[in-house]
Amino acid sequence: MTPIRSIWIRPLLGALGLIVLFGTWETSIRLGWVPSGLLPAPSSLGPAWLEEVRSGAWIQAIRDSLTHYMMGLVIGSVLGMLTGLLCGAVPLLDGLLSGVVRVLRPIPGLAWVPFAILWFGLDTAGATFVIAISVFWINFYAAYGAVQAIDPDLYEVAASFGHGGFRARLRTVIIPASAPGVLAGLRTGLGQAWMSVVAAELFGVPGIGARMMQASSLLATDLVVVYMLTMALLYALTDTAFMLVRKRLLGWQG
Amino acid sequence: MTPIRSIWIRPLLGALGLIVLFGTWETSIRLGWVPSGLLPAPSSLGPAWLEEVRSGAWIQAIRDSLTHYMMGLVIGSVLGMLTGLLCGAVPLLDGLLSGVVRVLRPIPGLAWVPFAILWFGLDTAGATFVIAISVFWINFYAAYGAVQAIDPDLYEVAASFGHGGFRARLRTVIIPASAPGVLAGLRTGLGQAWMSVVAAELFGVPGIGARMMQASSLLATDLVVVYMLTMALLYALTDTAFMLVRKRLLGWQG
Amino acid sequence: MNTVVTDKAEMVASTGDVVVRLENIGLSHDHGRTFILRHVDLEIRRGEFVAVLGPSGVGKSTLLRVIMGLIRPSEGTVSLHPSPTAAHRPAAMVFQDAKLMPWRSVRRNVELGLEGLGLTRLQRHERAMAALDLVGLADMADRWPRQLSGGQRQRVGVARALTVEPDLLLMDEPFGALDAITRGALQDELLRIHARRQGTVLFVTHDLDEALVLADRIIILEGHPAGLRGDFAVGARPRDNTAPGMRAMAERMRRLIAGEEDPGADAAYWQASEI
Amino acid sequence: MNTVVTDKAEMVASTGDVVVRLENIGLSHDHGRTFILRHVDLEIRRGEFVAVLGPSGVGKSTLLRVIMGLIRPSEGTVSLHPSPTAAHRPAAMVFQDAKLMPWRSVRRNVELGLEGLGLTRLQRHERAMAALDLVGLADMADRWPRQLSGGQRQRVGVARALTVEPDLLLMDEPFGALDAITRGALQDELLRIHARRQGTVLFVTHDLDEALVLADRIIILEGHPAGLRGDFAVGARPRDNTAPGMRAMAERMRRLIAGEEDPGADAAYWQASEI
Amino acid sequence: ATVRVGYIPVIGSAPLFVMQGKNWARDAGIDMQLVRFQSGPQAIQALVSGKIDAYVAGVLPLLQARAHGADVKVVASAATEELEVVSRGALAEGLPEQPAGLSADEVRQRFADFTTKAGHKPKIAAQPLGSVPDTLLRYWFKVRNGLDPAQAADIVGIDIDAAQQAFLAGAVDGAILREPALTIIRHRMPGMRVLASGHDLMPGQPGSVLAIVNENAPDRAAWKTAFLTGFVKATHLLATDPEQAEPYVQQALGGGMLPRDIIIEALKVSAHDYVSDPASIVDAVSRLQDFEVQSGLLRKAEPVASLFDLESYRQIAQ
Ligand SMILES: Nc1ncnc2c1ncn2[C@@H]1O[C@H](COP(=O)(O)OP(=O)(O)OP(=O)(O)O)[C@@H](O)[C@H]1O
Ligand SMILES: Nc1ncnc2c1ncn2[C@@H]1O[C@H](COP(=O)(O)OP(=O)(O)OP(=O)(O)O)[C@@H](O)[C@H]1O
Ligand SMILES: O=C([O-])O
Ligand SMILES: [Mg+2]
Ligand SMILES: [Mg+2]
Repeated sequence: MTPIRSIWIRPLLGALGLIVLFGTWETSIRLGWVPSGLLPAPSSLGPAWLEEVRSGAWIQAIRDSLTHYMMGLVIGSVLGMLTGLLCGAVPLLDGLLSGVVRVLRPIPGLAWVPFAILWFGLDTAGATFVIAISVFWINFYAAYGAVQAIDPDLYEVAASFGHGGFRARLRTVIIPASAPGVLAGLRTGLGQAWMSVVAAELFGVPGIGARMMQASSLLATDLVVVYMLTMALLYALTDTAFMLVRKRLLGWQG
Repeated sequence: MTPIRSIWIRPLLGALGLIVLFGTWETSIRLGWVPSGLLPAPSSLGPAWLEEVRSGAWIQAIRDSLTHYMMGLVIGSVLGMLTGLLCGAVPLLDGLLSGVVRVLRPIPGLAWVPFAILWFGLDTAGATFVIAISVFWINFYAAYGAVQAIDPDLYEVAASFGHGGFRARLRTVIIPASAPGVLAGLRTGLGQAWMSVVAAELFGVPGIGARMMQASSLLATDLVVVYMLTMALLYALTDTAFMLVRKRLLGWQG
Repeated sequence: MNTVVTDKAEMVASTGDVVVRLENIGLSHDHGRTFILRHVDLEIRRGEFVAVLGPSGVGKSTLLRVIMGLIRPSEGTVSLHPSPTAAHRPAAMVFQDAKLMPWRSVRRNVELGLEGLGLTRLQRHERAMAALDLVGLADMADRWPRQLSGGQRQRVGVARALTVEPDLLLMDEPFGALDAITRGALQDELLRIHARRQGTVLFVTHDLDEALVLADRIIILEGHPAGLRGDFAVGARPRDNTAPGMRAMAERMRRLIAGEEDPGADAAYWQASEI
Repeated sequence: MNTVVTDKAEMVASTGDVVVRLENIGLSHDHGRTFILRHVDLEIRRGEFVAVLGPSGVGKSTLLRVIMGLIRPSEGTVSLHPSPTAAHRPAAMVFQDAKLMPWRSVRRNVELGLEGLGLTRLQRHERAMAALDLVGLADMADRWPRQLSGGQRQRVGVARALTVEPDLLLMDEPFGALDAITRGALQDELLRIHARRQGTVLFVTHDLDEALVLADRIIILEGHPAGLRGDFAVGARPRDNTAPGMRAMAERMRRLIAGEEDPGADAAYWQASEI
Repeated sequence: ATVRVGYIPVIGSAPLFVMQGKNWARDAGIDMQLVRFQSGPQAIQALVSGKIDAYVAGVLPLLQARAHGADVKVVASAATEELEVVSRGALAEGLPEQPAGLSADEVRQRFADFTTKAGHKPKIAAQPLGSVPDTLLRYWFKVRNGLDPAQAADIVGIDIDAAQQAFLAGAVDGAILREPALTIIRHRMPGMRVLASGHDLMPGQPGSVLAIVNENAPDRAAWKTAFLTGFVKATHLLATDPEQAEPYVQQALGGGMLPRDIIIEALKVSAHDYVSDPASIVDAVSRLQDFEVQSGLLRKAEPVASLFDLESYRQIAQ
């Protein structure tokens, strides 16, 4: 497992990989290996993006989507994390909810769309609901699993030093020991929430997903790709910000 | 962390939780706390389900969905797992793909729907593609993370006993040590794939999702819930089967 | 079967209150099919320094965990009566493999037991640093556990337990990974602290000499399931471990640990009795 | 600064080929800001049984890992020349904290080093069981590592290394968690095996007496950064550790470990030289 | 021959279900595979990449397909004047039960009042941009009523099923819908009111059509005429004898969830709208193409005639 030492090699390799990807893509369209209707050429993305920016649609779509994204993410993550931690740590609660979780958990966030429309309508509230639900379960399971995986020896240590009660155990063992798992769940949720943003917006709530669908119904594949990459960019930004926070919190992992 | 010892208490608690849930639900509809248009009464689900079974639509929808599910799951999981293990274990490959992964990973499975239609049409192949993509990333990250989290001491042990080469390390350390993480990813994928099944089918590919959308277009909320529970049931079956396999593989975790 | 070789001729601290009382303890990991410990009766009085000896895998760590209340015995009762005082813990434990919390720095690991005692942050800090100083690791206070050597981790575990000044101190091979000099220094510290505070110490070791240097009383676990096979009072200090009486006692203990018959005591020094 | 107290008066196996050669080894975890080891030169010859002594945290485990090739030194070169033979490993290591693979049963942990040697499944099984028998754990072959006591885990680590019959055997405090009897038995086994196979052993211990019982040669690490501070040849067997010569040598070693000045040797027994 | 036909779940696609149910396709040696799409624009995505051979859905998305180089020809019309704009709640307030053609002034007043009272524009469900419903709705606002569509209402382009659900659930204030959704809504929501009938939207309003991809490719010859013949025959049956067609339509559209009389009623209401001759919609399509160009949905207007193959129908009609 020799890590590549130099801090330069990795970014360079990464860039090389991207160049190869986009190069092959462009070439295969130029040489007609791939019918141009099936895939836009990378070189057409720039102009399409510029036009979209100029019209103001790009910024507006981002602003709309970010609103649902943030709200759904925060609500779903906080509730999911708390419930997961509690279920992991309190066998009684875990037992009581086990049946309900078994029934509700497998119902995918998207399957709630009919009820989202019914209960919240075709607007931000409906989108937030769908996003929150799918983020909820990811965080629930990450937190639950992390608590269950805690080395039981650590509870022994805590108990031996006066931290045997529930709240003390929560503070000295459960929260710090489950932090890596909980944060991994949060991070997965950051990505998953984008999936749900698209899903929720397919049903007419304005934003990137709606805009993407519009583009695809006009066969504007270049715009579709522009919005796919926009999502990738937004995700990369949130993810990078998240990793900075994570690094501070989990410095001990080294 | 005293586990609840008796093997009976947990199922009983679980059942109790479910009874409370369904009881409150039924009561609040009977007493008119919730407008009946917004939510079907649990007692109406049985008849709706029976009728759906009698017409043959239920079995047909399940059969259709399972086909997409299985194909997407297998393709996405196998590819994701392999790529994740390799990227985790081979720094050069990891470096080369890091850029590509950063760009492609955040694009949610659903955002590929326009291209799925374009490339594969709205049939099994298109649905399989959308499902496989989202399952791919889950497995990729689970495997990758699991490999990265391996205690470096274990490589030292393996190297000290003649297993220093890449393939030997793969066999004696990487695969067994990452197995819990990889299996956790597979399991998440089992659930995530249902989400994508619905997503793909919302676009008209026949199956449970399409049927649900049809029902919801008529505000037949009872049928929508029947199909939500159907998904829960199918998930529970696949998950239980999976956990049996997992238990055999990870007996050492105790 | 419960033959315990005892020697109370020179029992030192037997007049104090009972701090630990085990009655007919049994412990099984498989719902009673096989037992690790069985029929263990033990009383430890305030101020005693008791060493626990026994072959590898016999159940010494298990016994300590039962006393600390970390595992519930399958049979029998445990009662603890440590004396309560402000700003200290009634009981604390040094684990066989240190068991530091990987997310806490060395200093914050030592502070673990000080939290919840109503101390200010500064007081906690000072007490933790004093304990780290004692075990010679003051300059490693800000490291993460993974950056320590095996012996250093073990010493952090000792500091963590000492700093809470417990009335009952349980130590599971605490000096096992230390060189003779570091170990000697820590043994001296431990004895000094014990003399000053008159706390109760239960000390697992695999080293008979260490037991003879430290303990007032030595108990021996042996067998499958393990039971108490010997209970010896060691003479008052200063001691001469090379004195013939001591050597004879050591030899009897060695045989007990090895599972051999007790050769019987030289009547001038001890008597073996059945209880 | 590189004063190494050496005593080659009775150097035993110095005629064999060089199996390990360290030249000017330095090791740093922080890109050269501080060093754990520095300027370490060492030659070990075939058939030597070398004990490594030093205070806790000095760098003994680090030295072994460097020799085993598990960490690359920041400075200097390591060369290994174990003799190749069929169906064995050139080198093997016993880790300080056992480091068993949690997903393998005890037996399959021992088999780890046997895989890839071209043995049949049955041969592997038999050799692993023989090694487990040697360390007294044959009846635990089917357990998971988590079901063992600390000392039992350590013994599995010893069995794992012995079963591959390495030409160079590196042992990091292998008997640290064992009671005297188990330890004595394993020491005897180890000496027997060494006498029979004439392999090379590098044995880290914190126990001077253990080193004097086992080793032909004792080296001492000390300082920050750590360097070789002593290199002693121990007399031929049978030995009497209580003989005045031995006691004097032991006392010199104790002082070196403690970082005190070497008191100088009684000229009749040894000489100190600068290299 | 295997023919993959993309369709949308509206009554305009009913001829396909009759052809399949009556085995007319099979009898003509055609293995017909129906692929359901949730709107015309979705179907053209499969069309341009050659995933379907024939298309039964709104005619306008084909303009987009053509602009992206797809070779596709309309060979028959299926239904005309099928779309209506319906409203509910505040937007429907005070309207008579029977649809009465609203004047442009009345429409403008109604939308303005709603916006003032509710504090936001009414939300109207349609299908995605480029679809017939979306374009007609905008055309109605702009050309018929002199309203800027973006100012007057909040138009959401969603799937056909979703639009129906959104209207029933009250998530939108209005919708532009086709049968059988209109009949379903009439039955389930007595409070629903028609803002514009098919005729109000645009006389002779074009709707679902049958189009063939790469019509002149050699393999099409094997089934083109037979398919068209069956399709026209089925259209005729639907227009004349809805009861007979009901089971097939029920199977395909209702999925068994709709009562028989709803389907029959929907078919009856649509009966006079079934017009097969493609020539009858050319002018209207041309007008809508100009409107799409004006609104920026299409880059330029190409001769509409080249989208149509009028000859094939003429031959079988004789
Ligand atoms: N990852 C690390 N980062 C920084 N320092 C480290 C790291 N790992 C070990 N050290 C330091 O290196 C020194 C040597 O460690 P090593 O484990 O070799 O000691 P040792 O002689 O084996 O001690 P012991 O007898 O206690 O096992 C110690 O002071 C330790 O704190
Ligand atoms: N989870 C478990 N399941 C079954 N047996 C166990 C389990 N944990 C420990 N044991 C067994 O219990 C016995 C006692 O273990 P314990 O750790 O108390 O021994 P010990 O006397 O502390 O030994 P050592 O000196 O080697 O640390 C051992 O034989 C061990 O194999
Ligand atoms: O039929 C259309 O949805 O265009
Ligand atoms: Mg132990
Ligand atoms: Mg060490």
